[in-house]
Amino acid sequence: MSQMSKIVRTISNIIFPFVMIFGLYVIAHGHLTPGGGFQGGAVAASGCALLIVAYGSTWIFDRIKVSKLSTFESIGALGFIGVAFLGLILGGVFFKNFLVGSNIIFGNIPQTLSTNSDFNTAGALPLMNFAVGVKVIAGLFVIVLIMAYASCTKEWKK
Amino acid sequence: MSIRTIVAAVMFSILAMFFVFTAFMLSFGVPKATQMDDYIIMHTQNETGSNSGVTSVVFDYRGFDTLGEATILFAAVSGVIMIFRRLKK
Amino acid sequence: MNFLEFTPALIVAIPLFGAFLTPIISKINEKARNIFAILILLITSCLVFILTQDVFANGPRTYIFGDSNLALPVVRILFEVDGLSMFMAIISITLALLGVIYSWSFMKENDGLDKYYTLVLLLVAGMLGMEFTGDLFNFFVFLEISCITSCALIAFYINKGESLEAAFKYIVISAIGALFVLFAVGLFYAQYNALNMATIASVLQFGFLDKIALILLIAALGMKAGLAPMHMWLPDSYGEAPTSVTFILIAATQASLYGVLRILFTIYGNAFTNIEFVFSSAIIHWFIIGLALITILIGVLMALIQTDFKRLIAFAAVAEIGYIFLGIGVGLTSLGVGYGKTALEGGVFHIMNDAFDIGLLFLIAGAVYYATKETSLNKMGGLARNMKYTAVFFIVGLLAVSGLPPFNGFVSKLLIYESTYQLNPIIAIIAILASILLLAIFVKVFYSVFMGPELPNLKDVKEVPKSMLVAMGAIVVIIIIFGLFPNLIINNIVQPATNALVNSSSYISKVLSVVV
Amino acid sequence: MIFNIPFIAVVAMIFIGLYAVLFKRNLVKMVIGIIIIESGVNLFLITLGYRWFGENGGVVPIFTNAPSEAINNAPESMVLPVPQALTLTSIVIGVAVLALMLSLVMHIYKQYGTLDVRKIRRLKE
Repeated sequence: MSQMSKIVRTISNIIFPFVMIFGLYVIAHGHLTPGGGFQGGAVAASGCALLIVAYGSTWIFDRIKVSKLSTFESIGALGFIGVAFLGLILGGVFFKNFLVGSNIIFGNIPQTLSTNSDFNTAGALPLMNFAVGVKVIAGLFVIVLIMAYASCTKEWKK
Repeated sequence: MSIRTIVAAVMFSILAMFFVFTAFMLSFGVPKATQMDDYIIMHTQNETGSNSGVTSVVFDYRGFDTLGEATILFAAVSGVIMIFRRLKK
Repeated sequence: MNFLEFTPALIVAIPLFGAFLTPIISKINEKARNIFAILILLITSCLVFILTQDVFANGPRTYIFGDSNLALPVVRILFEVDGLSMFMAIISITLALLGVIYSWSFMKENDGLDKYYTLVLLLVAGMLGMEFTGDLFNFFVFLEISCITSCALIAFYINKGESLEAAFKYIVISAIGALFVLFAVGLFYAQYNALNMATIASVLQFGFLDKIALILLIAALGMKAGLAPMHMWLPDSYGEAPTSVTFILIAATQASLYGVLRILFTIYGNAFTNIEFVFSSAIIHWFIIGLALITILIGVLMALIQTDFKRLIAFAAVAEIGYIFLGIGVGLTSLGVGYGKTALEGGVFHIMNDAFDIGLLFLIAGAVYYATKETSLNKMGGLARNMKYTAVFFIVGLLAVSGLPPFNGFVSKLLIYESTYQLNPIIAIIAILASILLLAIFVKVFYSVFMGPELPNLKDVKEVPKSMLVAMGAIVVIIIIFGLFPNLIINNIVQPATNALVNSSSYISKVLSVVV
Repeated sequence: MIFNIPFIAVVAMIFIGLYAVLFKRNLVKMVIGIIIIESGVNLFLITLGYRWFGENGGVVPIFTNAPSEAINNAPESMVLPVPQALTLTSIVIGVAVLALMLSLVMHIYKQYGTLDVRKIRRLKE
């Protein structure tokens, strides 16, 4: 895919930060509002897909290495399984929510049936949300980028 | 009409029958039993500290499923990268 | 004691962790990556054997994710490991370990191997997860992991149209199958508001929706295990995948078979023993016996006309799946009493024998391909002169797969014939005839590949490298041990598995007693 | 009262998908069929989790800024959270399967030069 016109590129330049920030917002507030790591990651990855559409996949492919994105994805997955292992080490079982009720971070427990939103709650869930968010952004970006790039290289056109 | 099409049509209609029956055996909006979900709604705040019931199910009560799901995405990305690899030669 | 509590979770978590680390490790060099994969699988297999001893001695074991003790409605996911799970886990981990050792030299000349090892480790984690989980939705998730990874591995030779075609067929079949499983899980959820297998089994009423769920589950998992009407994906994908992958795919297919067993005997176990539902359970077991017979016949007859080495073995694998289902179907007619018990033992033992016998034949086909770069039987001949070990291994494999003494196939097939004869002599005779036909087919193959005049283009064929010989030799040793001491194996490994199948109440009460 | 219309929609989607998979000759249409079946099953799961409460139906099981009427009547006033989590998992699985299937279709097109299943038959019967 070649680059699109100047207008499209400028508009997507303006929109891109907003999409990313909205995605990060959805990831960060996963334990309070609808959303979470997957949804926010998908939103942010759609921002990246917007760049691919506007700038052309070859332009992006030359600047961002797939192996780097793949490493990012590995890091996200390792972070997720790492939080699970931390539950094993600190709490005694896999996926133990070891931060809840502690004073470190995200440790508060809201009162039952209260409707207030306190960001500093939910224990390990925000950490998992972040790990999954990183993983989903990298993963979907890789899939879209590779498929877009592969479909516009010469060998496909017969 | 080949034999293949006829077999496919027969299988299609048998499967279709099963799915149609289920549509009329269940009633919308009136779950038959809710003990597990009621427990989750009432305990999500004091057990996991999360205000959102869905997030507490996804990452805490059924966190292992989410690990599997992340694994599936990882597997799909690995598979796509492997399928689109450049062959030496 | 404390360590054993974590083993069920560690057995699944270690291959997963290894798979996530493989892309990073493979940046060092190729040898480190191969050693890393083998090491991960070795650790896992050690853990499997430790856990096996414990489970066979002390009964089922549970592991709850996220909490040390369980609240009354079973909200959390839990692993429940009983004799059958461990039996299947031994098969899976052995095949995976030998497959990875085999692929060290077999896959050496290909590129894209770091993703290959990642996917193999993920496939192992998926299989083991399917066998250990006690939660239906989690079963679906692991089923999908094994589907996606095995599909990507089947398509490994991306410059061959056939392998892509086989992979597409496989993913269409398995995606639809997995969606049926998900629909059935939804049906259970709608009625009982539970996803835990033991909880569902304890409250199952065998109403109309449960029957639909049963049919969907058996159709989907039978489809993935290669049962008759939907077996056609199996020869394609077994034939076109790299041989080391085919070898591990056998274990993945049998993990689906484990799902069939778990659903028939544990979730619907109470319903089948109940007098009220005699009629519908009779329909189910005659249905399974009929499909099994068709599977045997299709497998053997189609194997007769094949000219491709791996495809021929793949059809023999279909026939073997039929024998397993025959044993299970006859076992369902009388649960754990008289000939039903014999049949069940034969069927369960045959799962293991099928894995090793067919696996050995596939490894030999791969070795022949590695040495000659030929797959068609018509273009090979006289290989025994240069590949002595492989030829000897093939003799062992063909005798074992066609059920001749003193190899392991004989024992399990004898148990199946014996019990089937008591149910219906005609079925047993058909099964025996099919087995004889299988022997004839493989003798023909042996003659055309290893005997006969030496072809001019195959003059300078060499014996395959050591790692491939090690993998094949290990299986031959296992086959001979199983054949010489069948009672030892049946009493120590097969009996706990069949007991776990028959006594579904111990599986259920394990979870519900943890609750109380 | 909308009776069982959601369930009927589920069945209709599964029908359409199965029809596309079994009778369509184009690989991409088969892929679309599988995705339609999957959406149908996802809709089925979501539908199972709905719960009527009062005039407007149940609210989401999220306590942040929830209406006080729902809070006072919890848990009967809230829809079931588990099916939503299951659907979330199943959607991501669907994305993974879709990505793999489409990349296979692209490669099949490269090898065979066509998307017609009748012409993609190098494997023997």
